[in-house]
Amino acid sequence: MKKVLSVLLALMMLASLSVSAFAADEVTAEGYKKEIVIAMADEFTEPDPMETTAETNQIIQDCTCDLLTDTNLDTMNNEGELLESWEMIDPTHWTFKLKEGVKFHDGTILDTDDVEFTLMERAPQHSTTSSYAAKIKTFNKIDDLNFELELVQGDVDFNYTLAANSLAILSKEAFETMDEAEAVKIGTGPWMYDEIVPGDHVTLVRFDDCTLYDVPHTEKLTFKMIPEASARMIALENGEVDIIMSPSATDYTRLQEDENLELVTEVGRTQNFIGFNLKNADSIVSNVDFRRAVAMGVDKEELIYAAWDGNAVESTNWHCRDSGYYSEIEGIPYDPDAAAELFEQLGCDGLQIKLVTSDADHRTKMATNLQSQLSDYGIDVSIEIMQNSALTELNTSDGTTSGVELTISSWTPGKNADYMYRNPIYSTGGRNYCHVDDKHIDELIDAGAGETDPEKRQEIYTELQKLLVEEMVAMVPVAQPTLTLGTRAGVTGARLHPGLVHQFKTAELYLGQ
Amino acid sequence: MARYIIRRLLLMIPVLICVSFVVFFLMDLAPGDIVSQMAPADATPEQIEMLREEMGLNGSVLQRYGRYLWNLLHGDMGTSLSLKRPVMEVFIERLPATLKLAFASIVIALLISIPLGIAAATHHRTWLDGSSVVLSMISVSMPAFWLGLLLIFAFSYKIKLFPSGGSGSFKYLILPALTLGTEQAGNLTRITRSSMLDVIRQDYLRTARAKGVSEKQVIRKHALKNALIPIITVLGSTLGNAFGGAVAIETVFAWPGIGRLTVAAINSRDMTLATGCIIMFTLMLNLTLLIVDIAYAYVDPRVKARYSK
Amino acid sequence: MENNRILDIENLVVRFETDDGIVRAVNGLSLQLEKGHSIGLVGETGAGKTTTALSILRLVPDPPGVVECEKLSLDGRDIISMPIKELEQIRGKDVSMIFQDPMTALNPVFTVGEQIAESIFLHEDVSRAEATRRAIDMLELVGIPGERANEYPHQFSGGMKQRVVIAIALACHPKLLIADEPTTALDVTIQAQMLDLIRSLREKYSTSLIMITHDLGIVAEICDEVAVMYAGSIIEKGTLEDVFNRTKHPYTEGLFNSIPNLNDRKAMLTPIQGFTPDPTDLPSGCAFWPRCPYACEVCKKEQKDIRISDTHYVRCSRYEEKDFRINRKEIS
Amino acid sequence: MARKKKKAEVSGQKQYKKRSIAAEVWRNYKKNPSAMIALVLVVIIVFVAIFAQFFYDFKKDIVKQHIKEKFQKPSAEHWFGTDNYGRDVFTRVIYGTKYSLSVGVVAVAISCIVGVTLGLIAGYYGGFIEDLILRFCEVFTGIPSILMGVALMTAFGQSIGVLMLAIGLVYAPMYCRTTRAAVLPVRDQEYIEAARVAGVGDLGIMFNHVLPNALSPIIVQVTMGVASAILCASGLSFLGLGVPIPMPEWGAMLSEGREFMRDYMYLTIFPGLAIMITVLSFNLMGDGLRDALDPKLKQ
Repeated sequence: MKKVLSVLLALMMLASLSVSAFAADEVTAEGYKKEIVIAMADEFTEPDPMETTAETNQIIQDCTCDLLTDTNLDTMNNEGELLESWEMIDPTHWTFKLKEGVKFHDGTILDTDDVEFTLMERAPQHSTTSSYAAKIKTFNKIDDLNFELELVQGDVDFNYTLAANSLAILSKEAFETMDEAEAVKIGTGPWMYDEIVPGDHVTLVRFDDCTLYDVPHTEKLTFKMIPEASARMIALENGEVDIIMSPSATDYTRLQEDENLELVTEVGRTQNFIGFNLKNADSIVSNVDFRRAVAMGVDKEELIYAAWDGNAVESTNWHCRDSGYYSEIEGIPYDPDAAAELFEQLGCDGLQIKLVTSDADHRTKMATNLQSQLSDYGIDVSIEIMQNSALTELNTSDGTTSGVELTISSWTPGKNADYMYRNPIYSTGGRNYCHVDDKHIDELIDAGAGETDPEKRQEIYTELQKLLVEEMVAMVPVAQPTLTLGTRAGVTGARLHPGLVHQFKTAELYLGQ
Repeated sequence: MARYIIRRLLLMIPVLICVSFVVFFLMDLAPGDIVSQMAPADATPEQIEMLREEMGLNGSVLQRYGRYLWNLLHGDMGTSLSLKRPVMEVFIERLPATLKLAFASIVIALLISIPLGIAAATHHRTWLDGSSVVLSMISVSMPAFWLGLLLIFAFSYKIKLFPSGGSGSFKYLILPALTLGTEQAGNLTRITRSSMLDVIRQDYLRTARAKGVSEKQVIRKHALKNALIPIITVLGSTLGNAFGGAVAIETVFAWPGIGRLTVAAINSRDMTLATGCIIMFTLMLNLTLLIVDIAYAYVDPRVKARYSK
Repeated sequence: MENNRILDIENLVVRFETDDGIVRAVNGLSLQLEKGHSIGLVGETGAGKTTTALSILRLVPDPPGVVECEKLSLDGRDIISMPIKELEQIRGKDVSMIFQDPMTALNPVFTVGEQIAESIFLHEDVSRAEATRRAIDMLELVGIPGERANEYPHQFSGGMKQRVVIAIALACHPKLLIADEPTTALDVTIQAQMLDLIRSLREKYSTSLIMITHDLGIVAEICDEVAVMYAGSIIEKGTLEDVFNRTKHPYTEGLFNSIPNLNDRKAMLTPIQGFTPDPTDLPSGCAFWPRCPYACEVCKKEQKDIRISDTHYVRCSRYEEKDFRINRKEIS
Repeated sequence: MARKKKKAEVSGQKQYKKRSIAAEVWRNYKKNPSAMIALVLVVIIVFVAIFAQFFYDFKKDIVKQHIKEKFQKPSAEHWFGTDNYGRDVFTRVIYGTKYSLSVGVVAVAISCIVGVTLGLIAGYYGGFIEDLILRFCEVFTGIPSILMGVALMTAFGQSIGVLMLAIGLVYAPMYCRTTRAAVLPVRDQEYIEAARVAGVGDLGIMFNHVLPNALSPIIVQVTMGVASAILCASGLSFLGLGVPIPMPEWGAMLSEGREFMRDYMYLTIFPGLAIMITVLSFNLMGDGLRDALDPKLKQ
């Protein structure tokens, strides 16, 4: 009897669970869903914009605070966010005007003091921002809304620097009146922090006094951490969440075919490439003919198919498509026969070559496919997979001794052209994965950054692009993958950002009255 | 008894220090460090060096360990390098999820294994015994994370009854607890069965029967209490392991437990967090084992006598 | 007459069906015991004494044990067909048992008080507190200070443990007490104390007793009747006088001859030749014939019960021959 | 009770024939049907592990991808279907036996060498050395094996050798304890004393006299150890810390297939089954061996 009872009880519990699994949506008076839940893969760890460069943190910070300038996702141009306007007097002198009446979450009004505090006081103290702060020589406050910057070196793209997410403007008053841990949460964005549950979710509530954006109808924005792409998909289908970040490529058709769901896509600005360690003199990769043979012999289409299920735009150029001064160069086209011939000339049959990459899913997929492709030419690729930090360290350490031959990596630049070269290509750049060390290239990079005439700039950058990819063959650019979001049908204001800091500032879901 | 406990607690200190030493040095050996990960993609070498000092990662490994140990002995586990918050705070935040999963799975494991183990022992050499042996053997031979995947496939993909991952309300707990519980149940069933079989042949059960104790009572009262010691031993280490050893299951179900936190910390080369987590974990395991040893004393008066000596 | 019998066993057969073959532990045993009487069950190790005793309580482990008999009644109640609930009421109440090894007979995780009280609580309509109080009385009765009721078995010596076991067995004043080699595991000095204790308690509660032992001295000390077992059956049974003084069976004779004679220390010990038979493969006819100095062809084929007197019978075919005598002298 | 005594007599009486220990163990082992099935499976698995590389070509069958043929359901041509690169899953599972098994065996060999030596020393010498070794074991057993494995793999990099070493080290304390426990009762036996009196050195006594007498629990632990090492390796691979790609280690295959689980469940089912059957076989064999080596424990 007892047993029967307990079984019944268990069944009842199960039944009640299954019912509660799909709670009905709560709707505002205007017919909008009260709470939008966004599923993301990674953990939110840090509300302070200056303490992090992780995109997950930046996505949420982007909802709560604003930048001086930001990419307009409609026009893809750099425009003022907190700035009303700016003017470059000459490459070292810039004047700026803030928008009027912008309120922080603590009720204070944005003025030049807050900007000065952020740029001149906080930024030099943080490693993520110190290099930006170092560009500024003096900060001259003109009045509450106008200020002037004098730069150490001329920089025609300085407005792009201000779009760095770590330079979000925080409230000076907040830092004076509360703990730093709380003050960093006070921004000007349409959302305020409500609850942070580490490893699980972050809830934001609407900031009704926001003037920069049309205040959305949504009352709450919750970012929920669901690491598995498949689990995120299920949650979306179940109605547990409204938006999912980076759905698995295998779910794209499901998202497109389900009338309740939508697939949002955008070409990303991340350049995925096969890099050669140019400084490894012991290895055949220091031979430009070998590099050219690899470039000719690799079927990028197959790589794209293996790594992203075909959802990426093939690259012929190191320079990202939507970055400034992109030039349609031919690159090195796929030619397996020529490659085979060249490999044979070089005596590559039975060649052992080592490839290092990180444990990111698409990189390992690219690596295994590359291994398969090169084995056709008799080349044995051994793959070493490491954590991203280890890869970065290995790739940026002294190229002559690191022992790296091939690497699969990626670079996500900002919008301005200089980003494409300053760090990953310049001989002293911090992320010089291919160990490019060429005076001429350095000169071209410097020239491009200092040139004010757009036409001349275009020439310089075109030359750079051809030189790197076609002549030097420092790397084989593979693809810029498609960025995706999955949403419930009817979600608006969920915007993909090519630089990966997607925007949810005005996310809404109209469900009808 | 009190002296015994104090002695055991004191003995934990050198063990914990050794653990911190081992983990710290292993982490130092690992290629890559957190600085290159934390630095912005366009960081200059100077910026990286600045960050390194900011994080207190300058100096030789011995110097760093010395500093770490000094703070540790003062009860300070340091600040997580990646999360920029005190390690203890981060750890405590994750603790409830871990404990929830650990205890839920143990409850499930006990609900399955104790009755099954007893039934197998009392129905020795029958089909029931045979199938319990086979089932428990399969459960210990199965990669638990694989069972988790199968459960997700069945219960989240096919019949959309439970969420496939994350934490939150009670329904999130069911699948991971069931997975971990099943894994533990295998071992517990085996140990319950064999220790019951051992006890069942003891003379004192015949004494109990001879004085008219019903068979049910003989098993539940007289036999079970005697069979408990090995069961408690296994239970203790199982529970201890569930605190941080269920990484794969936590990963499968995206459960925000300590195990995954530790692996993430190791992966991001967050030395303080990784070392701190593993120290805390070892402490929890050791405390569990101590509690188990104390529990013996309540189950078996002979053990209690030994402790007081 | 019937009603006066506390125990009546008719043709009891117990076998254990194991992987290695069928072990025939008890083969056609019949035994009657009058109320208030005491009988000694004597035999070598493995003769089936304990199994017989367990059969009376229906405690033979099943499987692999199989118990069959024509009759097994205790105080006029049929044990064999009794439902288990009723049986549990009888165990410890009407019949109880003292086991051989006091070291293992007590549950190590309960106090001795609890173990004695459990029996009382189960069988008598008393509260737990009352049961505990009576358990303490019982302890004192067997010569253990009552305050030790809260101690655990491991805190007791072997002799003390056996006292506890006796206390458990007698807690509900059973009508029949089966003592299975209660002294074997104990020191000689303690043995005597135990026997005294059992005897005095038996007299106090007029309990019937089955004393299982291989020690003929103990039987002489405490029993009215003797039954000698060999290979699972009783081969000679009679009063103490009958068996000790007018020994009939060659095996019984052998047993007596194996005892060192204190009065004649120069006399040679004459042990029985050979080993007890393999119970999975018993010899045909009389199981004792391979070791019997008097064996003849008939013995290999059959065995017969021969009644010597009202109280005395022997299972030995050779007594069909009128003038058959064994070497042992009758003592009158 | 009565029955047990009888059996003891029986064996004492007529079955006393001199037999080698191995033959006796084998005789006991044969009686256990599940252990026999396990033995057959283990033999097959070992056979596959050794000979798969002669039937398949690493480059052609393991490395080579056929992207156009990806995600084919199990069929006559591809028994277990094909994966996201169009590789035949059956081939990979069969070929992967080599990795899982060699990791299991070598890891156990490492733990055995380290653990048994330490255990012997601890058990034989006792005193301070014993204390030291046991404390040391405690340090390692205090950390859950999987976390320790992750830390070791992270520290020394990913390769099959490191995987073996990591698992070997993680489990070594267990062998140390088992050996010590087995040595303790043997240590004080007369024949050890006799050997010492006869002038046999410590090492000689340890390996020639103490060890053989403590062998049976170690043998059982070794068999079961292979099982748990394989499980541990698959767990580490699942966390992305196993053998280098494209080696078809089962745990790694599982973790690769997991992404596509919803539509192509077979990608996770088959490698998982392979792990389970292998581990189960070794466990059952260990169980059978335990019973065979120690008939007293036989239930």
